[in-house]
Amino acid sequence: MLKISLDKLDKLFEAISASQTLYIPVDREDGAAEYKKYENGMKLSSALNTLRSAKDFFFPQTENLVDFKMEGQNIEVIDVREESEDFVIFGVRACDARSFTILDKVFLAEPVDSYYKNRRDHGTVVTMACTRPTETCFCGTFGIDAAAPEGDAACYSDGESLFIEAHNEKGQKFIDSISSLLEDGDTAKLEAVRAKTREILKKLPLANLTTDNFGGDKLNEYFNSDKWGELSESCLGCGTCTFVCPTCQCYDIKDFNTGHGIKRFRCWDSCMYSDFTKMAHGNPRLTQLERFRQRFMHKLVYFPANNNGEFGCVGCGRCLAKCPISMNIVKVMKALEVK
Amino acid sequence: MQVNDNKDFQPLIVAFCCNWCSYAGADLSGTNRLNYPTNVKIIRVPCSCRVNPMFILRAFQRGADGVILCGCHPGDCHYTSGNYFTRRRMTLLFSMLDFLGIERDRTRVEWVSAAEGAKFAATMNEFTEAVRKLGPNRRLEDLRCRKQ
Amino acid sequence: MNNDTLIPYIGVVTDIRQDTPDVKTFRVVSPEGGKVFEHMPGQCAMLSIPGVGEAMFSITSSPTNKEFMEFSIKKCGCLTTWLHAMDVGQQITIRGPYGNAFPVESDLKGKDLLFIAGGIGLAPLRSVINYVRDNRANYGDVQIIYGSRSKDDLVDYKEIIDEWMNDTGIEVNLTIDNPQEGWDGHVGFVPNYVKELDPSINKTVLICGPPIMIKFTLAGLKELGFKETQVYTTMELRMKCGVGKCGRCNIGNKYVCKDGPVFRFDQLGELPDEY
Amino acid sequence: MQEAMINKAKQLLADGTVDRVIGWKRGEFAYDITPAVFETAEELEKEFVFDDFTAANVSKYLVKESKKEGKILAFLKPCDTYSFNQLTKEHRVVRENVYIVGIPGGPKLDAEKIKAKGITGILGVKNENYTLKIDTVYGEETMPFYEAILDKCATCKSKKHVVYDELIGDEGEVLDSNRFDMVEKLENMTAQERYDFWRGELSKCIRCNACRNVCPACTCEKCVFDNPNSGVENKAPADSFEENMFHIIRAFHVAGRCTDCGECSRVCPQHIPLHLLNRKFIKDINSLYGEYQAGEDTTSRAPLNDYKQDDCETTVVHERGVE
Amino acid sequence: MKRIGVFVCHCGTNIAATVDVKAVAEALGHEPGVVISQDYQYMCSESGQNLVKNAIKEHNLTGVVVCSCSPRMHENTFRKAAASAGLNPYLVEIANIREQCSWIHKDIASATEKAIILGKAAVAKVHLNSPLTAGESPVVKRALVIGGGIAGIQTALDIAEAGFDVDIVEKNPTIGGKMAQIDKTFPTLDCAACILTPKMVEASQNEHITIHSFSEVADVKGFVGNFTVKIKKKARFVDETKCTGCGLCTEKCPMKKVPNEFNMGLDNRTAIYIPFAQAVPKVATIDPNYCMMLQKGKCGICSSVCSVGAIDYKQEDKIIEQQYGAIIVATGFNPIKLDKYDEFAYNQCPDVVTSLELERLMNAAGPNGGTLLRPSDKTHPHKIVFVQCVGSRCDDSKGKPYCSKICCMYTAKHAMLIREKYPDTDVYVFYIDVRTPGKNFDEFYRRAVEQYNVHYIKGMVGKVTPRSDGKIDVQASDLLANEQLHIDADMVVLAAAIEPDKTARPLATMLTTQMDTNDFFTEAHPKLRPVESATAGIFLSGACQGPKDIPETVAQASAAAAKAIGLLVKNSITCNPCVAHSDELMCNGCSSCEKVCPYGAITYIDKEFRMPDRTTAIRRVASVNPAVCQGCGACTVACPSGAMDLNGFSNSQIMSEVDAICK
Repeated sequence: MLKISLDKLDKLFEAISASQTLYIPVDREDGAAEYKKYENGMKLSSALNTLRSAKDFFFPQTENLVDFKMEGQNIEVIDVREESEDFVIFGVRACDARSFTILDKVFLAEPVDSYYKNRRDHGTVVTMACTRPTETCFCGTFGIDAAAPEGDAACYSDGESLFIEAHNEKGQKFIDSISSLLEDGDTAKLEAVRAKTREILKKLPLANLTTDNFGGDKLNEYFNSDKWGELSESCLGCGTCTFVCPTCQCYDIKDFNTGHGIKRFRCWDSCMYSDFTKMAHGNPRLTQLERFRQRFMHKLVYFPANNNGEFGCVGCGRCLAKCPISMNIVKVMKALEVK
Repeated sequence: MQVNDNKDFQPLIVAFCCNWCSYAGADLSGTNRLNYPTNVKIIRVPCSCRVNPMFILRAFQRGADGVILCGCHPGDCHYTSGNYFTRRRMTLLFSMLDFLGIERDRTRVEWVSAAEGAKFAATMNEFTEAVRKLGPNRRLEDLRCRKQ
Repeated sequence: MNNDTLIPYIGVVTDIRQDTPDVKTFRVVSPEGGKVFEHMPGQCAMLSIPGVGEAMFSITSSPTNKEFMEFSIKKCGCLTTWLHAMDVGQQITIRGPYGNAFPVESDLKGKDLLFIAGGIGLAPLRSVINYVRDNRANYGDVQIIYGSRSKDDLVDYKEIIDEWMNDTGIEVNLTIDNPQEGWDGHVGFVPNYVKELDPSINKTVLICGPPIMIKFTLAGLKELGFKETQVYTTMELRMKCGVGKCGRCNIGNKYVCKDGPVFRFDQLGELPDEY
Repeated sequence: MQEAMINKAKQLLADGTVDRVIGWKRGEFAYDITPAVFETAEELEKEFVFDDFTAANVSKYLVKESKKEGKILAFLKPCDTYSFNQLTKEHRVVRENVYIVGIPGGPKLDAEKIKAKGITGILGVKNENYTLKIDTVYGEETMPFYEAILDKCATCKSKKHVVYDELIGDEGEVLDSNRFDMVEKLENMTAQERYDFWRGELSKCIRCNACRNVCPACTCEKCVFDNPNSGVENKAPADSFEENMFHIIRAFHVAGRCTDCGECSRVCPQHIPLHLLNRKFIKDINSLYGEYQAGEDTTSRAPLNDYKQDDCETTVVHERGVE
Repeated sequence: MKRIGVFVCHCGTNIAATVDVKAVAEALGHEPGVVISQDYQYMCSESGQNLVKNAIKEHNLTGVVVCSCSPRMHENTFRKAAASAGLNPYLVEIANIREQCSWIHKDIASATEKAIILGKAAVAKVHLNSPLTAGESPVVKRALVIGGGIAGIQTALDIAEAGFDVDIVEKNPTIGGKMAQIDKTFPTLDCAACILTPKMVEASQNEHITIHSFSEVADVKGFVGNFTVKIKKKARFVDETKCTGCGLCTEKCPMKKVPNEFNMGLDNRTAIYIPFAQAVPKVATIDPNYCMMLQKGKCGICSSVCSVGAIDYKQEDKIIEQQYGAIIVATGFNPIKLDKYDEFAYNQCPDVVTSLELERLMNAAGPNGGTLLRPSDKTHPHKIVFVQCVGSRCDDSKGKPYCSKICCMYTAKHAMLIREKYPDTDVYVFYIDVRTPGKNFDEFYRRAVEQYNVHYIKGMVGKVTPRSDGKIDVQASDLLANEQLHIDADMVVLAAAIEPDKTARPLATMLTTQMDTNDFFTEAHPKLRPVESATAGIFLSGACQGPKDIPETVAQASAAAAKAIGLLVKNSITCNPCVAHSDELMCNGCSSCEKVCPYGAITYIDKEFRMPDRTTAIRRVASVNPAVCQGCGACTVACPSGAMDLNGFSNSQIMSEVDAICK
């Protein structure tokens, strides 16, 4: 496999960013990691994962869809779409990498969402294998191997060097663009590191969590479960879980009157919000119980029903860490599970 | 401090005036033909205490460069106590805006009675000039609303 | 870049008809003339006044009408109030068509049809009724049972009286909730009227109206011997995108905007009770 | 303490004083504790927890819970009692339906602070003489207890309960906290520095509404930010202005009502020090209109609903601090 | 979407000279919802109003914007016009393009641009206006007159004449006020007492008039048509109902060294006293500061001599509460204190007196029985210097910026009277200007100069120095002769400026009326509504509104009475519909709004609601009494959820104006 010494990462980043925009995870002052546009001198974060998920790159929290100009009785529609520039997201973890394939199933399904596709087409996802998973990780539950991430190209570290391999044409093109910095390397040590990672993964507290009892055919078992009341009781109805979630993709479309035109934009929405399904004459999901249930039923039952059994969760553990009252999908799965 | 005094900049000033004192004071400055800049646009409210902080932020969002709130002198409120509440609310709001690093001189409360046409004009001249010196409001604007 | 369904077309309102005190029917054409897009009966479109709101409305005109689309809209919220206040010549934005349609070219073909509507619920069915009238040979007998609060609240009353009632092979049964001066027709709620009329159980039923009416009518139909597989309805939920992505109209594994709004009752039964 | 609380709860349930108990429920890990309502002794035995991580303020749940039938036992820490009092004052809770047992306060631990040290794979956390022994997948780690406490506990204003029906443990005192230090530090910066500081912080906002939804002062039937007719409704920080607007107005709406419980900053997934905005208001109120602690009592007039004829003019803002 | 008509007024050239009105009409014609946009010479004229009315009918308008003068001027005019054309009057908005645009700007381009923006703001607002219907509230058919001087008496008499009950509250033991202290009145030189005292008696005898003498207004609540007033009847230690005013007690009272305020402290009275012979009510009052009985518990002579047993040493202040439909303020004036005028030696020399003191010195009921003698040595003065404008027309902080208006005339009167009665006395008058506008005023002044040879000298008195020989050295400059003068005067009379009574300021606060910086009450309109305050139901009578002589005061007093009667004859008045209202579904019941309401218009009710989950719940929600609410809007900002909003100035309306202005 091709590799580059870890102490030459700067060179690598400089080379990539010379030709296209590069985003890497960097450490913030408060200890959290976030993706930043690479500028010379930035250091790759050593954190396991970024606080916000990587979905922002393809599905940003807000984006302008279309503009309107109103003049008397007339309306002018202004298409504001522009061809995205090419960019690379470096250091995406296995869980987030999988989230893209889940988002693809929504946004690239007919009719294709051109806004999403535009960015997806121009973005190259370079993943990075995990070596130090943490207690909130449960990607294994969804069949994700943290030591072998997906993505257009993947990187692996053995502590000294960064190994890199392409998974598809886009990834290969990426590697070609930096090939001058790469050399062939021996993967023996790397394999040992990966094996060790896999050992740790097995020892994690959530390693035994399985999806065996969930799936598209489990609607009746779970929808009317009497557990929902207890589980949702302390839910604040905030949007933290949905907003840090790499696979949550519900959105709202809103108009903003700028004073000289109307901007129609879309923004993340949360099924946890009380007005998510509110209509002029009523709301089919009246209490937090129904809204709470929707989020988990969608990830564990409805989504697999429509997508050949694939679940709408990648086990990244962000909601486990971030929920203000520590209620999360793991607790829900464990409480609901009917064997 | 801004070195450049923004001579050519035409700030947009929104003035909320209470119906009983300051709006009448503004009228009086008109009756007496006391000039103040066209930059100032007055919104009539029944009492200064009707002005919600949201209105002030809204004005900044939409491109105002300065917001001034005028009411009856303390003790003279048509509704007895409205301007006392205004004073507390605005003191705290302005202090908060200052805390967030928004230029202090963009906001002001001035007590103008119905008899103080001259004070109204003078205040508006002075405030407009102060805001002109600050230049365009950039720290509390909504980029979407910026005029192209 | 390809056109995106989220970017709407412009429609011009060329005619506004006050149907009932709170329902107006709007005729919409493209600025160049003609329809903005083609659709099938039961499908919907997103209408919007930018800055005011955007909402899904069923297209009440029949696809066989090649000149324009019509929307019958009840005044109930911000956008609809705005629409009700506008004048002819106003442009609106329109995107679609969205959702599935009544299976007029498959399951309904050759069948005797029973339409049951309450109030504004006639709007989506009118599209099918006129489609059927225009392709009369493809369908069997048509019976329409339509009820409203009062005579004035019957949508498209003129068309019902002048056209539908004069068609051969169409039986129209009208009812209003309470007795009213100048009304010599049936008085009573739709579900009861359906039972009174005792329609043949060979008919395929298309039903649309307020949830409470649907609930009791369905129960009545079952009593009469109808099966859930014979009855179709069309649903309404809050929608934003219209293409099954924004997540709002998700019920179970279905998205009303994409997989609906037309459902057969046996399909609905499989969905969680959240509509 | 946990034992004493469980016993107290069981006793009160048994003798019919209360019908339900609100407290905290054990999670998957050492730290992921969820507020919960318990109805039986068995549930309490099995899942009730009170330890270094039970930081959540359960007062706000009482808005809903106290309106249900029957009486609920609430275990309130000193800081939580201030919130409860404030809610009582604003008629948001039904006092008669709540039996308050005052329990000792923090300091409570912040799992994020432990993780920020690079400690991952946490399996258990033990406090041994104010040194945390942290059992992880990668072996045992240690860190000083006080480096891992929540910010809100580091600037605790009071260990005294302002309302209770019964106390477990000893009553503490109002503390002379240094809670305004950071506000002061910011006040002494230049306007540009303050602007840059807040831009840096507020630009992190993802508008998840956790701060609002957890806030015991934010119990509006409908928040202006959710109300399409309010003119300020918005869902996403679509522009830097929106971030400012949301946080300024939110702080303004709770000004004079915020008890400084610190929950907003605790729950912020982006670690924005939102409490500083509230504290700025508290500090201003204290210095301009006289010492006022929201929630201290249920009768005093809130500073923004009050005035004195000789209050300072707004120009006071211009006259102090750094431009 | 509303159908809006825009009407741009030229106001002759008042607007049209600086604002391109055609361009304004044209620009606003393109605003959304505007179906007609016109300009006209005088929109407020009948034909202008007809233009609006016809347009409303013809174009089926649902909103009207008039770009004209200040809404304080003609908002009502256009609202009425709209109403007569069948449009709800509250669907009319005014864009103030005269006072706040054309009159203050000079550049046509920028003034026009601003006028368009103001018009757009009004259009944006009117889009959100809803039709409002005014409620009604009953009128209590009783008036309160605060102050029992000639203004108050006249107002009370006129109101009583119309058949309404009226109460006079007078802080002194007797009504009569300043006029009772005056000797003669200009320009007719008739005796003040002769014309005033019959009116005082008339007031006391009128069955509709109740006089609360020695009383003060303690609290005012309520609003036009329905004020609730607390009146404090101060303890006078004499039972008013028993006292016959025989005066025996005042003769017997041993405490005879009390400065007599009626005679400006120039002589003394007793501790129990009747201010003057014709006092109304003619009832004795004990001055507790001097009464031995009240101070030390020893004496009791008055009680023992009183044949009707009216003396009551245990009497206490009493609060009575009464409802009124209208309140007339007639608190009058006082001469300013001259403590700051050391140059006139007022405090040092007893022979330097104010004009009001001179009135008493010359009055037959005064300390010298009507003979003008120097207060110091009771000798006849041979040279008297009058100084005009003492404290009036000052630009320093010592005096008042305004002209006190009455001084020129009363000084001429004094000079003339002295010269008439004591032809051997020389009289000098130092003046800045002599102001004599008024019927027969200038003739009067000319008589003083020409017929009585009063020496009028245009100039300023620089210094007044009492000399050891009893003379007073007056240093002055004669501006016309351009020379310095020294006059050895026997007396100096200072025409002190007048100022509103000190009780006026706290009263204004209670009444929620406004005052100008000099503490004169502000009238609702300086020209067109001179006797009304801006607060509905509160009227202004006499010098509390500004300096006035007696004829003017009486004229204004009658005018105020007429206005008050106009209110009292109504059975009910239309309430302002621009009041607050609470959206119960959003109300938290937190009580914030109630705390800031100055009128107590907000109460809380427990109301049953159907919750979204189809259960019912009792919730505490705010409820506004629209008859009590005055529409200030304090509650709207105190309400965090935005449940409280204000008709006519709603959150969305104001925000839409902001948006339109900032566009």
